[in-house]
Amino acid sequence: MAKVQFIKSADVKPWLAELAKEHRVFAPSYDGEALLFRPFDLEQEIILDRAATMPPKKTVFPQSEKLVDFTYSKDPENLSRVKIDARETLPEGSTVVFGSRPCDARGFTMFDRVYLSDKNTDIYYQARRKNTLFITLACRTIENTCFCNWVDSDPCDPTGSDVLAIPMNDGYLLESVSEQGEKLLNSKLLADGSSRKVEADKICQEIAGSINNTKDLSQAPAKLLAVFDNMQFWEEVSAKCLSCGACTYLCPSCYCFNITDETNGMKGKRLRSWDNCMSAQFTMEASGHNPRPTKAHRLKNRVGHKFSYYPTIHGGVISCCGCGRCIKSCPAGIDIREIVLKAIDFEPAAVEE
Amino acid sequence: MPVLKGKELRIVGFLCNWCSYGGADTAGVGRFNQPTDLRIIRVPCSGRIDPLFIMKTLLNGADGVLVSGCHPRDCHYAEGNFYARRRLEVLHRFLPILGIEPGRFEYTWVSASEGQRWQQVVTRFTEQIHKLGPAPKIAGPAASETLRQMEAAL
Amino acid sequence: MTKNIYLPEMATIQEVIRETHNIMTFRVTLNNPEAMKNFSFKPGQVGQVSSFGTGEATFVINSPPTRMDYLQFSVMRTGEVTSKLHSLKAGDQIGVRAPLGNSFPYEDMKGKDIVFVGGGIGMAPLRTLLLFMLDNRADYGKITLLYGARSPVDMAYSYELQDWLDRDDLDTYLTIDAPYEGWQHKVGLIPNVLLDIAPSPGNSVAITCGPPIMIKFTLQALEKLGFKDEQIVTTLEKRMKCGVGICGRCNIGTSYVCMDGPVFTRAQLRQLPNEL
Amino acid sequence: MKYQQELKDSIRKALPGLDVVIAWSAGYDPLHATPHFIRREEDIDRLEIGPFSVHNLATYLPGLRGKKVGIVVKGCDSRSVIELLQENLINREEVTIFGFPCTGVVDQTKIRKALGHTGKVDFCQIASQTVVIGLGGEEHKLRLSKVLADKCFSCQYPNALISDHFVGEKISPSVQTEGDDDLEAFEKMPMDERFAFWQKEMDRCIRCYACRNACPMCVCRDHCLAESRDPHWLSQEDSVRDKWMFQLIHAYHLAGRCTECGECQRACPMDIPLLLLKKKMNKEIKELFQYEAGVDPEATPPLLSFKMEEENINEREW
Repeated sequence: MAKVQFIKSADVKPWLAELAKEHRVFAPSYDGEALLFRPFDLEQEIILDRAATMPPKKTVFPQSEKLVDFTYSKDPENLSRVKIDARETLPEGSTVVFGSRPCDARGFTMFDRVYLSDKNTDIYYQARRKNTLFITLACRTIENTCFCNWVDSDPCDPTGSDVLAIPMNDGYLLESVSEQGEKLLNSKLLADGSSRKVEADKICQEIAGSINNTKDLSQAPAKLLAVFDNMQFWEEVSAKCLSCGACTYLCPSCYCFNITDETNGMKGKRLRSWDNCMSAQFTMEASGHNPRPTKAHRLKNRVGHKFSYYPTIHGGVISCCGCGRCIKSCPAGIDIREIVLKAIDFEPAAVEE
Repeated sequence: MPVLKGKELRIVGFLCNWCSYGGADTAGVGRFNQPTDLRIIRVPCSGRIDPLFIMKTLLNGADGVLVSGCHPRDCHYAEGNFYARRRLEVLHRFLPILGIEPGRFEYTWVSASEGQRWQQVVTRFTEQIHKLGPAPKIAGPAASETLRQMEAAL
Repeated sequence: MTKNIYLPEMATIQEVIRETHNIMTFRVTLNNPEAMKNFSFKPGQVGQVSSFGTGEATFVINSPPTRMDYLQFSVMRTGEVTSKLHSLKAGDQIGVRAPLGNSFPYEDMKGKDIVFVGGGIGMAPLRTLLLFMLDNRADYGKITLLYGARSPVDMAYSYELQDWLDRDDLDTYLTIDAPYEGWQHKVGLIPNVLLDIAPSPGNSVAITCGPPIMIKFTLQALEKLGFKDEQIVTTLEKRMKCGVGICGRCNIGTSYVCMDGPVFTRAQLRQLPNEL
Repeated sequence: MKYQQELKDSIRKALPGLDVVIAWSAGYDPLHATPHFIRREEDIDRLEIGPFSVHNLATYLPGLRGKKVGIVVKGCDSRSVIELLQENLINREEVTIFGFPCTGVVDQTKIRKALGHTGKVDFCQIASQTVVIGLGGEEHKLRLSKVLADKCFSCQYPNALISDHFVGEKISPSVQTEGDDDLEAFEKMPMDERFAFWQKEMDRCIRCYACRNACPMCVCRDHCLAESRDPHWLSQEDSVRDKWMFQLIHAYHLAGRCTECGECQRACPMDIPLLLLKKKMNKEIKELFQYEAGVDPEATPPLLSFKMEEENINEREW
């Protein structure tokens, strides 16, 4: 049985300050004109009425992280021999993210299927994932770019979260989703909220009613494969693409990375850093051959991966959480929804010539 | 032996092979007393110096960067230093926008025979950097690691 | 404790062999004797070899699992990592993450005639399977090897070729692209020579590996000879980083070359979208 | 935009001789336009020009070499086209330029700042100098001059400087001074504050390189040294130093070439004030060499030439 608590709006900051004694706490606040999940600070204004510019992706999947530390040392017995000491560097400590949206938290479930699969476990990811708790805020405002309802989610979806917070007029109803989440709800600042559960459910229903019409994407995996070889299709939909990484880096479910070494004197580190399939270097082979030489090939992979390959591998789950950031932040205004729908509706021209 | 009192600062000099490096050599052979803060990087020509070398040096924590090449009209490659002059002047004027004091970077011309002039240039530039003091450093682990390495190399 | 899939085993280069002007072979052993003793792999599996400070690159383990004194990698100099590896010598330390990927379907090949068609550095993955089969000779039918390179000096494993030529239980054909003084073997492009040799497709499997252009025409030649898609096996190459299906760059549609490959039958390749 | 129909007609006439015409059409919501690639007659109807036509379409030209391309340009965009021509990065005979008198484009960041957030825009109407925006059922009125891009206030070239077809009447530059000169204000700050400012601003960079890819003059495209391992200018670390260094590389590679179109800053999803660096660079270039990029197709960029005696450089003074 989920634990249900209520917190008054005014108590949010004091509560986060309490949590910050035990965990690193992140909450959305402005850095310049960008709304980001930043380390909680009593002095900072927390902004909860709009979606953040960037999802809290860095909390579990840092932009760049150290996988291996290595040191070169001369063998004192034989100076021409260089010894190398390489060791792993695992992340420590626990993190609480406050104010993530259902789409943000659900994004990590796309990571989970790949990083914590039955074949392989990524222990760096695992360490962070296990120790990062999401207090997710249900969305009261549905933005023009939102389409979580197209991808089997909704504005009150608790998937991937530890606590779901439903915004009420005077505060938030906090419902635990996971056991770890339940432990976060023991503060004296919280009061029993079960009496307001009905009210909260009603709010969720209202929100669900206000969202744009859903679209059936069940045909997407097959249809995207069907247009795979139609380069004219992909050249047209990618014509305005600039091949930058804004869409992937702001995406809560884009999980690709690069591994590179950096050295400084006798010391160095192996880094895992964000990489994106929009970049030509992503698949560029040492020989100079590139299987995805143009932006059309690359955008095809991005859309294809999310709406076709991933669902085919992972039981039909679309690897997009519908947050719409790729649309909102694309410098060229590319709308991924448009591309997917276009592929679904695409009818190969009747046999030509 | 340092001419200036106190701690050495990190000053990097980019010197062209044909004139200024020779000038520095002449100063050395002539046993002219010079401050020892400067670390010299020899380049084929002042025209070879990408202004980004200087920016990277400064962002990595150098306290000052000095560039010296052949006098205009004396370039071993005829016109390398004419191009360099434009690039370096633009850089000189650009750096303050980053919060890097104008005096942290200077460029000048010293010929191979001008040992005396080299001594004056180095002394003057080193004094100028000491007056400015250590440059502000970028925060963060990556930057401090570089600084530590640089410290060890000095 | 879950294994760290990104932490390489430290290994020592035991021997470096210069094969050609741009190919070097490294024989390495894992530093941890326990790990070396327990190391097991199947022919065709690859490893991520790293020079710390430069990075990792993917190479097939081209020694067979039947000869475990060392693991052998042949490296053609093309990029940053391979150039660095070429500067290493016996005694130097490298990192190895292996085995990764799938392997040749050597179980399914039992009792069949085998045709190897290798070009240039593409001989490396064939070598592991060839030696494995020679070490388990009774399990396989007639074995034919066609190995081609641009010129005699571009032939890797030259020190082994005479043995292979001399063996009665192996038909070896060597070819080079253009006539060369003193060359006593075939001259001509691999696909043409293959058509000359004309191995029978009957109860055969053909395994081919080499540069893309050679593969393209070899597949056509095999088809001409009557080899069906299921009878042709080849290996794919992609830029790889993690090697374990996570980092996301080596996919062709739903298939990840690092996990589902590098070995594919032509029939499997036809199922994949066209993005080689 | 009153010349829209005229522009459509002009494109319709030229389209048969062209592979594609690049213009703008409506974007995903009433506040946004998007680049629009016209290949067929029916695509022309969706063309829209106006205050949301923010994108500098010249960015696409180098990638379309070898094709017959039509391009619709604002005055500022036309400077990028000229600069590309100056540097032989595009062929004049392959490009057909459609110009129109531009009365300014909006700055999305300013609108967002004024309204708090613009996630749910229902409608947007611009009548004379007022912008009316419907936001989640409420109506907001903004003065157009409050949300125009900064570059529009100091715009010297509202009409395309180069064009094959110009629709409408050429207008004269407006000499409004309502925009703040952020560079001047910035240069009043003490050095240590500037240094701290950049560290803070660059910290949120996600290295997506939208700034670079949106830049019409960043023509190295897939071969940028930001991602090169040899030479190894930048590490993959998430460090301010590397992020900042990249912006300096960008700024310096644009010295004497930047037309100040502002695409770098507009494209930045993190709203980092990148244009400031370019403005400073351009200011110094102008003072030193009396040169402005992208005005004269025959001119040589100042860092690609020299004079034996430079009038404005007194390096011997040091």
